[in-house]
Amino acid sequence: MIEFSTYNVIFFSISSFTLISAISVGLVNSLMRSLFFLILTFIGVAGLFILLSADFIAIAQLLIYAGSISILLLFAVMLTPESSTNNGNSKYFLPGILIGIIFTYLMVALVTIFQFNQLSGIHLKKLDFDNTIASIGELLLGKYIIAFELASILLLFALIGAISIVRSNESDFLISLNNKDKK
Amino acid sequence: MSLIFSFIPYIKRLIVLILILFGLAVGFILSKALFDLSIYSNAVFDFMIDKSSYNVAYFSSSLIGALGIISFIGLVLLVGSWVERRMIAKFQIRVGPNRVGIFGLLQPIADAIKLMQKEVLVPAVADKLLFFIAPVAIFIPAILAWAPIPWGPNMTYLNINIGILYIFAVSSLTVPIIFFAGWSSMNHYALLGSMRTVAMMVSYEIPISLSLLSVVIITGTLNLTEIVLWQSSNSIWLGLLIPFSLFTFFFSSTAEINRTPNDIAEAESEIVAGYHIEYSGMKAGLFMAVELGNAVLLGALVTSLFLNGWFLFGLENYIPPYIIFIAKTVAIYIVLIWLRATLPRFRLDQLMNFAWKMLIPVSIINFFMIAIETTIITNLDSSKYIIYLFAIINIAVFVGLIILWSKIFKIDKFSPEKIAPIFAQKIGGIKAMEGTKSVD
Amino acid sequence: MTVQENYELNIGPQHPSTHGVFRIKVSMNGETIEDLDMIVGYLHRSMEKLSEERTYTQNIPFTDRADYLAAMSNNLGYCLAIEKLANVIPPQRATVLRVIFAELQRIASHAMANGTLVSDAGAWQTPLLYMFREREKILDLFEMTCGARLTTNYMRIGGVAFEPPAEFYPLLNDLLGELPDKIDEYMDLLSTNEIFIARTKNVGIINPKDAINASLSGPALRGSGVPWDLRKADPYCDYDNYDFDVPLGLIGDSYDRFMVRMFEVKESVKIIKQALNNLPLGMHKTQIPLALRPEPGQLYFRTEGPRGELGYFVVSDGGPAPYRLHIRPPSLINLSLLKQLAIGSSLPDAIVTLGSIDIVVGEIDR
Amino acid sequence: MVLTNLQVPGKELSEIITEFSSDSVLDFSEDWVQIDKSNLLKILNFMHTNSNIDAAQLCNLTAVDMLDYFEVHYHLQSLDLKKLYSLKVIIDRDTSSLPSICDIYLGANLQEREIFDLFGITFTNHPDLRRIFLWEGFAGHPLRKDFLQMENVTPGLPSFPFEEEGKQNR
Repeated sequence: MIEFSTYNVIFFSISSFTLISAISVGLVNSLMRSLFFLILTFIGVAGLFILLSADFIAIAQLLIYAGSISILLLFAVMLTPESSTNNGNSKYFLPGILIGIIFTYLMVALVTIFQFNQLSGIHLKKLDFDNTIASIGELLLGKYIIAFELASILLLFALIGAISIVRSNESDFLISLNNKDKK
Repeated sequence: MSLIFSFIPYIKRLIVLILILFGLAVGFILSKALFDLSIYSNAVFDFMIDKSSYNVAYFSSSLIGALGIISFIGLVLLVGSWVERRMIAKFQIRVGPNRVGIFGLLQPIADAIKLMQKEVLVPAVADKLLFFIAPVAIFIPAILAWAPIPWGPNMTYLNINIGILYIFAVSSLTVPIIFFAGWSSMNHYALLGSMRTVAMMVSYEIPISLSLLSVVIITGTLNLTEIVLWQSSNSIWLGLLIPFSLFTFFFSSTAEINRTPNDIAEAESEIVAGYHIEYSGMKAGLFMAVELGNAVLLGALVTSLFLNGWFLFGLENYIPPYIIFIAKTVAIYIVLIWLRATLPRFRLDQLMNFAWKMLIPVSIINFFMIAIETTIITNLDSSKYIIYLFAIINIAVFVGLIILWSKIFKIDKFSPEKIAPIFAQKIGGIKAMEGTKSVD
Repeated sequence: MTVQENYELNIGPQHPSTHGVFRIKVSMNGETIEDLDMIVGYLHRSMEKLSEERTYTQNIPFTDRADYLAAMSNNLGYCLAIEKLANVIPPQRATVLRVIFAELQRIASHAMANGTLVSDAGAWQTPLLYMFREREKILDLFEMTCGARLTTNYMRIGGVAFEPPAEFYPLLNDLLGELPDKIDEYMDLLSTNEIFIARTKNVGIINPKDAINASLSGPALRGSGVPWDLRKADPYCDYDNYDFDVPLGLIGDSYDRFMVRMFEVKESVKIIKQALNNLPLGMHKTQIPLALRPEPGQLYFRTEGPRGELGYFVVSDGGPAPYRLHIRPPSLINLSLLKQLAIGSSLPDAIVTLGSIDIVVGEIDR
Repeated sequence: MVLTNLQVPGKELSEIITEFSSDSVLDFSEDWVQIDKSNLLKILNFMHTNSNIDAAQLCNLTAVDMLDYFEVHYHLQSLDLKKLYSLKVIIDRDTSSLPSICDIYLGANLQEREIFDLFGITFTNHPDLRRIFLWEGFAGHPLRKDFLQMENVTPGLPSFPFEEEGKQNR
């Protein structure tokens, strides 16, 4: 039996908000609207993180997913032809449903296998990080320095790769232009 | 008798003088009682915790703080537009709103009533849901971002350790909302405006974060209150210590909040109003109000990050600190108005070039310099004078870098003599031109 | 496979930068203009047809309404054309008064043109209102003289309608005294403003050959560096007796057109000062027959209006009304190159180019 | 009979043109020269390129309805020589077509469109011959002298231009 506390009220309202918007992502026809609900889902997830006393991750969620990834998706949608029209008759409908069912099963399995009591917000609160961000910083630049550096190198390579892909196309283009001029 | 009549034009000024004196007197009397507003919230908390549970007490006392901030924003929205219009009128040699109420002070209320009475038109092809939600939703980040602003010693509503990140995260939510506003209008001008906004905001978030990173690394905290306290304990304003960060933050923020000279997202001479072209009535009013609120928010942020918050050379012990804070905020807001009244607008590509080719590289260099300086400061015992030295070095480097960059990109100042027209010696066509031509 | 579609944007008929009911349908690829179509005619009143039903004198008010920002210049051109056709010789005093008013109108018109250009470049109306400060004074002088500010209807065939009142001259002298300083003030504000230079320099470059071939005239032609001013080339109203210079642009961009207008204002001040010094006494108007019937014939007469060559082509069949009256609209013909200039440039550049060409829709459509 | 300051007298101009193309000058008076419609392009090209005439700019292009025929007036000017040339072409009311001079003078584009709109004179080879002031489908050409006496035409707007029946509300 779930007890009626402020924490639970807030938790259930936020999670129902998140769930409803997550379901709406798949249900609405317009791609833009589903993107809008996706952003709402991101914000709801950030709220859940705050309930878990993970303020840094919550803010990172807002900053990266709701603020930046959504912009990326916006551009992706803008580059999609007929982005505003009815997307209900997609040919990916059945595969999507299948993948959804598999993921639901996995999630339910995870929830039932793991003991979440130790990881819930109240228990985490008892651990009492006085300054989450300082602890995260010390961990990242202390214990997990190699992982951090590797991640940064990976990102650097991704950045350079993206630039070089663009530049190589451009140089091809320039070469073809030059050839045209010579002819 | 005529002497009395000759004073009539000055009666208005006399009233202003009397009002100011009266305000000062009342302020002096009240400054003791209203020195620290947080005590009232605490008193409510103490009162409620006896009567009910912790949660209710916490909720009700925090509600009071939130109401305080929201009422301040409401006041800003009411008075701000009047201030802006009067100021710009002064710049433009006209009078400005002066009909509704004394000095036209009630003009914003009249405007709001007019806007509310207007019919809200929705384009037939618009995406109704997003079109309706956008002007409402844009208010949320604009108000949420006020939470961690430190108004005074104990007057921070949300004193979290990640204050800067919080503001940054919340304000980044504006981008998709503006995009949805433009896209759902199904208007090419609106779409153009929202695409411009998104492109510009994505570009200008990088220099903003780099400049804020300099602030964070030198103060060693993300907490806005602690940043203010660091400045007062080292007795220097961060704006003087890292002038380039101040410039980058201020300039980039004007791009983020669509103020002149970077208001290309709603450039009225090009794309009429940009993303909110199709909005009418109070919906358009909401966008305008948010724009104004964001301008004041920028003032508050610059004040707490770079201008030493509520401290002003010991004056904060005598008058309420939040008054000093608001005064500094309003000063920054007036600078924004000044810019708006004076400068033409950049073009989109010029702004983008400026962000990517000038602000970002120079910010990175600036950031490395400040990292080195920070290590020196933290490893020295008496850091007070070395900070002043660094301030001078930073200003010199700031100027040097700008000169260097203008050399790299070959931006030479147009000398007025070089581009002034020449005068014809002979009237005629192309042949006569060859006689007069003396340039290039 | 990438699908690239251009989208259409209607700049106007209601747009802050079209300066009237004027529509440009542009086809854009991102921010770049790929195609452009001008659509005019929203203000078409068919003045040329209407004027065939009215006497020569009754047609003067029409010319006010053609270019409503330069009514005096339009009046002057029309009256000079009819005088030439009907062989009416105006008194000397009227000629000098006409010069004074035409040049005042040029100052007012250029102030408006440059102010709106800076507004188009994005300055929030401050330069526009600074320019309006002087324009207001000039319009006050007009009002004092003929009772109207915009549609003056001041010139008459054979002179001017009214003698300026006595208080006109001291006010005009005050204005002339302070105008050069005020122009320097604008120049301080704008001509060395980095943002303004960045927005207008090298934008909308018209090379001189194209400018001549596309029949450009006025500041748009002189901005390209072509020394052509009808006041010097084909003097009317004894303009050859006045000492003034013709400012020329360097490369023909929007900035040059702006600066040419600025300097032309200074030259106009010089002309008005000389005219005031040489203002002869006498009648301000000759008596002409009530029903003026010029001999059959035709005439193309042009003057240098604020926007360029303002021509009147009049065909008379000996009747009391012109058989055909054609107004050569400099605003319309200066737009000939807009398409070539705008294609390939970005939308803000096209707006600045349009602003620097300085159109008046009343004159385009007539 | 009325000559402006810069205008080249018709006699002088007709001699120059006759020298170039002997039979193209049909008539001339003191201030205008009437040339043959078929030789128009050739003569204008000659005047444009010849440095002694140097008609670099087309000042003005307009038409007059003379009830039986149309007169189209070309006012060309030389900036260097400070001269104004006045040419005139007479065309039929029924066929009313002329070669376009847009290739020689860019500035003729809009003026020819204006004449097409208001007089109904078609210009062959014009790059973009559409009505300019009035909308497509406007009945008649208002500057013709018989515009108001046209049958079955009432001046004024029957409905808003481009407005289709029953499509007023989208």
